[in-house]
Amino acid sequence: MKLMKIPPFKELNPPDNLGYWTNKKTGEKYGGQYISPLLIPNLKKVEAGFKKAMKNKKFLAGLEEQLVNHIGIITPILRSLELEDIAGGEKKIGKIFLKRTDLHHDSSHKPVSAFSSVYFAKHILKAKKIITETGASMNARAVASACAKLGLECEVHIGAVDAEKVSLNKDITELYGAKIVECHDSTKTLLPAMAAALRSWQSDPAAMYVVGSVCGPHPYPLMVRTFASIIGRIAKKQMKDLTGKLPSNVFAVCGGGSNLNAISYPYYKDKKVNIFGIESAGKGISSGQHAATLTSNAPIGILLGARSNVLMNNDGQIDESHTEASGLDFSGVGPEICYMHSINRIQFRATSDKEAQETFLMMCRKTGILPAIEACYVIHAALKEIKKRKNPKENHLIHLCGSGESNVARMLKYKREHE
Amino acid sequence: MKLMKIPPFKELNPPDNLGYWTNKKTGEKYGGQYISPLLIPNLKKVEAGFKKAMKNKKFLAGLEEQLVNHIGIITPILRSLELEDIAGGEKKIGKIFLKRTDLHHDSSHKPVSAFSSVYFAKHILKAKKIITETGASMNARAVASACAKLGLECEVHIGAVDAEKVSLNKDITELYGAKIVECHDSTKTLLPAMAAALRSWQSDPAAMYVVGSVCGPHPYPLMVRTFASIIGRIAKKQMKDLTGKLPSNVFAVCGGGSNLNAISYPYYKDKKVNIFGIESAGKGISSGQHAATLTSNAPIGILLGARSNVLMNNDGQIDESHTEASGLDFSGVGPEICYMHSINRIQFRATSDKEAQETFLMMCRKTGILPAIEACYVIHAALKEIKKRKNPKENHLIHLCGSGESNVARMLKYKREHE
Amino acid sequence: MNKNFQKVFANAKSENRSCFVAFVTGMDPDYESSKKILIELSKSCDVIEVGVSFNTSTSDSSIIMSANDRAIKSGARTEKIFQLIKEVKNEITSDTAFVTMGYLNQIHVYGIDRYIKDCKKSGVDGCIVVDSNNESPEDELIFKGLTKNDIAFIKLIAPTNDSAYIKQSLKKCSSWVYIISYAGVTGSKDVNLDNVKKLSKMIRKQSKIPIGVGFGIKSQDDVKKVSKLADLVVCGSSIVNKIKEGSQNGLSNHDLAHFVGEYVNNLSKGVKH
Amino acid sequence: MNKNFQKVFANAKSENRSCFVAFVTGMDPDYESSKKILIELSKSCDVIEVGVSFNTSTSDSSIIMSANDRAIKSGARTEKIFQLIKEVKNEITSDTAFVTMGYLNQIHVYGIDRYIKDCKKSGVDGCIVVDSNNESPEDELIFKGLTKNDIAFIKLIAPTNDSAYIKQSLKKCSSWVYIISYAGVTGSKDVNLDNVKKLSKMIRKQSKIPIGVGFGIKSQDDVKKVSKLADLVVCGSSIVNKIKEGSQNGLSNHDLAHFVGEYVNNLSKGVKH
Ligand SMILES: Cc1ncc(COP(=O)(O)O)c(C=O)c1O
Ligand SMILES: Cc1ncc(COP(=O)(O)O)c(C=O)c1O
Repeated sequence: MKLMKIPPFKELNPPDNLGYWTNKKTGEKYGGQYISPLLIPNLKKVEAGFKKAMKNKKFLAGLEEQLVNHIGIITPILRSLELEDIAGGEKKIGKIFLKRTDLHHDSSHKPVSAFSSVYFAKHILKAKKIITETGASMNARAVASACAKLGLECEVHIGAVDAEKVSLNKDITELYGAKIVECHDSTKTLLPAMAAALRSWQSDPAAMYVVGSVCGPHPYPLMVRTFASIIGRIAKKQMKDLTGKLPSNVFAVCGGGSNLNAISYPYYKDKKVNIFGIESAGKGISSGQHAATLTSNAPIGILLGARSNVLMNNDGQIDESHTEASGLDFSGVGPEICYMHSINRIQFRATSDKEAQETFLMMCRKTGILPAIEACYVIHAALKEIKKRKNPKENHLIHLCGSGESNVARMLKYKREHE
Repeated sequence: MKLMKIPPFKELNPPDNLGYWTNKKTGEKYGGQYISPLLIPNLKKVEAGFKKAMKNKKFLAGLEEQLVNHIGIITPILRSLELEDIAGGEKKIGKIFLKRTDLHHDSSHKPVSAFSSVYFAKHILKAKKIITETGASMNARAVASACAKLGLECEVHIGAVDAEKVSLNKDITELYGAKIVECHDSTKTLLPAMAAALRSWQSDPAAMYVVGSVCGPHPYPLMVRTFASIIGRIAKKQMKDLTGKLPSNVFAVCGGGSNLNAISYPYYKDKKVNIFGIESAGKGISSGQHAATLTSNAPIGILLGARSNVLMNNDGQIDESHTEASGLDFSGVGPEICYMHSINRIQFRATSDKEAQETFLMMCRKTGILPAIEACYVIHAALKEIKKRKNPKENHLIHLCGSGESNVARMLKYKREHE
Repeated sequence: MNKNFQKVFANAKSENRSCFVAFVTGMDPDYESSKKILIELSKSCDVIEVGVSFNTSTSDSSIIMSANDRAIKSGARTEKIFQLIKEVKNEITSDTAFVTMGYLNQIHVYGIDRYIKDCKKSGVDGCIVVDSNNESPEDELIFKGLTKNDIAFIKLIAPTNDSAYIKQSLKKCSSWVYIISYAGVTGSKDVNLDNVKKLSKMIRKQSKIPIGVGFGIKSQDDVKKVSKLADLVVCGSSIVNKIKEGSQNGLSNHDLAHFVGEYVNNLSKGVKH
Repeated sequence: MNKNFQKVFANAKSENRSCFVAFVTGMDPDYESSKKILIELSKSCDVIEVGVSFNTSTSDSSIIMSANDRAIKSGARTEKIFQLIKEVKNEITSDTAFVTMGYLNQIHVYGIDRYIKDCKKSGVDGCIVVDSNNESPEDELIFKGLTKNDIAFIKLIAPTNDSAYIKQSLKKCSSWVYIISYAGVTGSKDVNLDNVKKLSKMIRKQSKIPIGVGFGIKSQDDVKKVSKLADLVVCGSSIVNKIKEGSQNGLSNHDLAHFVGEYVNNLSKGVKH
């Protein structure tokens, strides 16, 4: 059933042929394809396939149909009077809208790009197997679900330390039939698991690697944001229908950057729309225990195949990030987002773990929504910014990018300890 | 944003003034209002309010807006090629469609009637407090969420035995700020908790009682099914848009009957549409360990204020039901459903716990959907019936009434033990 | 009016006092104890309400629910309660009237006609059916059956009921009417005399039927206060609590009956104006 | 061609054999041990690849990742590896050529120009940068810098690379080219001779550059087989495993170096045709 005509994808910010976004002022490049020659052919295949796919009307229509009817991408935009009241009331601060991608199949924005990537692997690359990695398993769950539905084998690499943690999403990944491979390298967390997934792909070029965010070597950042941008395209149209105009401010949390990229992409050329990316300040940026790559002015490095801002020490060893939100626990940010930051098109803010946790409790109690803890970082920062702006003519769009079932145990403990 | 025009409610099967549906052939009555005089005024208030509400355009429009944008009721209908293949292929058995109410806010069909009831309590009855009961907390979670959003106090009665079980939904209920009252009466499970909730309402007539299914004294069965029928009205229109016609068969699971009532209601007068209600046969009907009130031909009794079929012993003591699916663990069925069963408009089947568990694993692995265990009872029975019918011209509509996050722990244990 | 109730009211009138009504759950904690308790209570009570336990009752307090649980565990079922009342009635010498108090489901399962027949056979003088809706077909059948058999149909009226409801109830009510003193569950609050006055006034406008009052009456003093306003004063939860206390303390049947009997005897003195 | 490599190839040619290349992670398990190991290996190896540890490498096997972990724990950083190579070179008498093997991020952070300058200063004869894309601006800078300083830029070529890619690589490749014998990670499979033959043929069409082969070569026998097809034979994982074994067994620096040296000496004999 056709609920709405989804605006087709339009390329607004193409990288160059090598997958770089270049800041014209500084000459700084973001993206690229820094990887062992073993993976170059795999990437070229994905690159060529992706180009073909984006011109293949049958593929695009088939994918859209599945996204609409299986993932349920036509989620509502909810005007939140409760948040408006908290920020000072509509008359003072304008209107607040929540894009409800928490209502997606598998409860976050992730399934959109995950399903699209697996659908692409099946129909364009004719792959029979998917390789991916995971930290907190939001991505793994989404990829495993897509593989189950589309009949592909699914191999998930997870750090042994992460694998030992109680995780609803990991359990669901297993129920979806994925093969879970524990990685005992290095810190035994997300980064070595990502490396392990890439290495596994090295050995198995017939498989396809799927990444959980707008990261990795070209064409992954381009491909993931292109697939994910359907969220933003729908939201932009919905906002237009609802308010008759563009939102003044768009807010999204930023781990790797996929949900920020997804919602903000269609506004890149609408210069009047402010875009805010929110990172996790963890225990505070000055503590060093955070995941605020851009807000903390992390230098540029080459991580997992791409040039982008990276948390690392002065020898180039990647630093681990620290945050309550496992979905934000990543030491880099996708290259296009870094580029957007470098040209000041996206402004960055950071929310501490404590602020996010309090926001989580507030959301439950005042709005009846159980948000993913990741989404609480953006809600907190958005409310702060909205209060500061104090402009009743503005419409604010916040990406509520996930549902918090997997955060319940920790958050209930927090609630009981702090109330 | 208006995604579709939702067909307005039309009364197709009104009970009489006292809340009875009467089987004209047998003279048997279902429903009514069997309750202490202490609760009669409370019920009269709800009854009058409900009548008023259904004529109040502003109320109905406001409610619909919230259901669309907060609960996300315009969920897709997914054609499942995977299930068609399992049943023998489209060419043999026709097309299978899943109504995806698992994609609702709070992950089941329940939030539709729960939110509607609380919205009604706030805007029509001007109540400040909601009283409800819960077994596995799917209902409690939905009611608590609505109360949080609408700013009402929420009191949830739960049997002490149920309260001790690990329950994601109970934890979420607590996060939503509900006051959870443990009930130590009798079996310390759902039935005494329901009685406790009703008693609490006796003491607090300014509050409103909300029931978790199409049960309880008049006007609850009527009100809940009327609110919930928006699911069916949307689905009927979607099926029409998708296939150009009515479905041949509609399948839904039946605990208290709310999701069955919700999806099947709009087809009551479409005699060509077969309606199937599926109960839990637990360990087998002959074992006595089941929740298959209608399939096991349970006699008529008076339970929680209404005349309906009831699992009970020959002294009229209510028997506990037994099933893996906590959402189906109830000793009665709503009166309208019993009536529909008595006139043969709805046919009943039962699925065993084991069959449902196997279906759960199958759904995860073959469709990439994590269904509520409750939904697995209907999927199993539907596939069986569809295979038997072997009619390629038929379209089958299955109500996928919930998502299985809260079943993950038990099901993963089952999977590991049985594979 | 039921003949036994006629006697009961005449006795009370002759002593210029209200009637005292005790509630106990039948077969709490077991058949034999319950029998002895009822016999003992008959010495000081004008009326005894015997609860027929229902495991899913919608209006009983937790105190009475747990009495129900104890009784059901001891094998309480409708026919056993009839047997109990019959045996007690055979042994006592007072005119004490016996009323069953229960929920409709059990009567429905037992069969309404059979239930009324067995009431008659076992000497039950009146019936309270907590959840029998005045407008239900069952209520009509019960009303007709009881009336035909000269058994009282005692209706409950709550402070929140309107005059239309009261009128409807009084139409079917015989021997006496039971006023619930507050909106809540038995034993949860103190008796509300204002409600009683208001309700009595409304009832008196329509009928001369004797008025009983229950809910929240737990001391001789409460009984005294209420007896000034009512023809019958009902004590329930506090007596049920005594039974629980006595049986938890391991008293023998005999001692338990005396323990409870003494307590009730003391309460019952409150009805003397 | 880098002068040291000229000597290395000349020596081998004079002995009618291929060159033997050992890979070890620099500073595994620590600075002093590593230094002794390198000195020891220089006695039997024509070339030593010294791994510069990167904690998030995308192409190393778990064996090498854990060597990296050990090294980083012992304080490995880029400048330390330069110091190590410099000190080793100062102490050895052979013509053994030294190659750094690492990932671009560290070179980028170190500064490409500074990196090349320090290569020169410490006597590094060649560089392998696993993830330096031929088409990236960094690759261009590294290529130019190394060329200017007469340091070999050793490119990796995989069996899955097409001729265009090979051509592109060969353009920047100097002293020798490194063939990866199979699509996989180091040490995970057996050396694939068919791939080697195919790739050699493709390379030979375009260039006369000496060809090295690595991945999956773990015994003298493997070395023998490969030496028939290649100018350089690279052993890595099995040597790294020996280091781990020896240091886990608590050998002293000195003993560890001999333990590993002996093992490598034995392997290296395979290059004699
Ligand atoms: C709900 C949710 N939001 C946000 C993120 C952050 O990822 P990204 O910044 O790539 O959208 C995650 C990652 O798992 C997530 O699960
Ligand atoms: C997902 C789900 N389906 C079905 C049911 C059964 O209830 P009903 O038959 O009233 O729809 C429940 C009850 O909690 C439920 O949670």
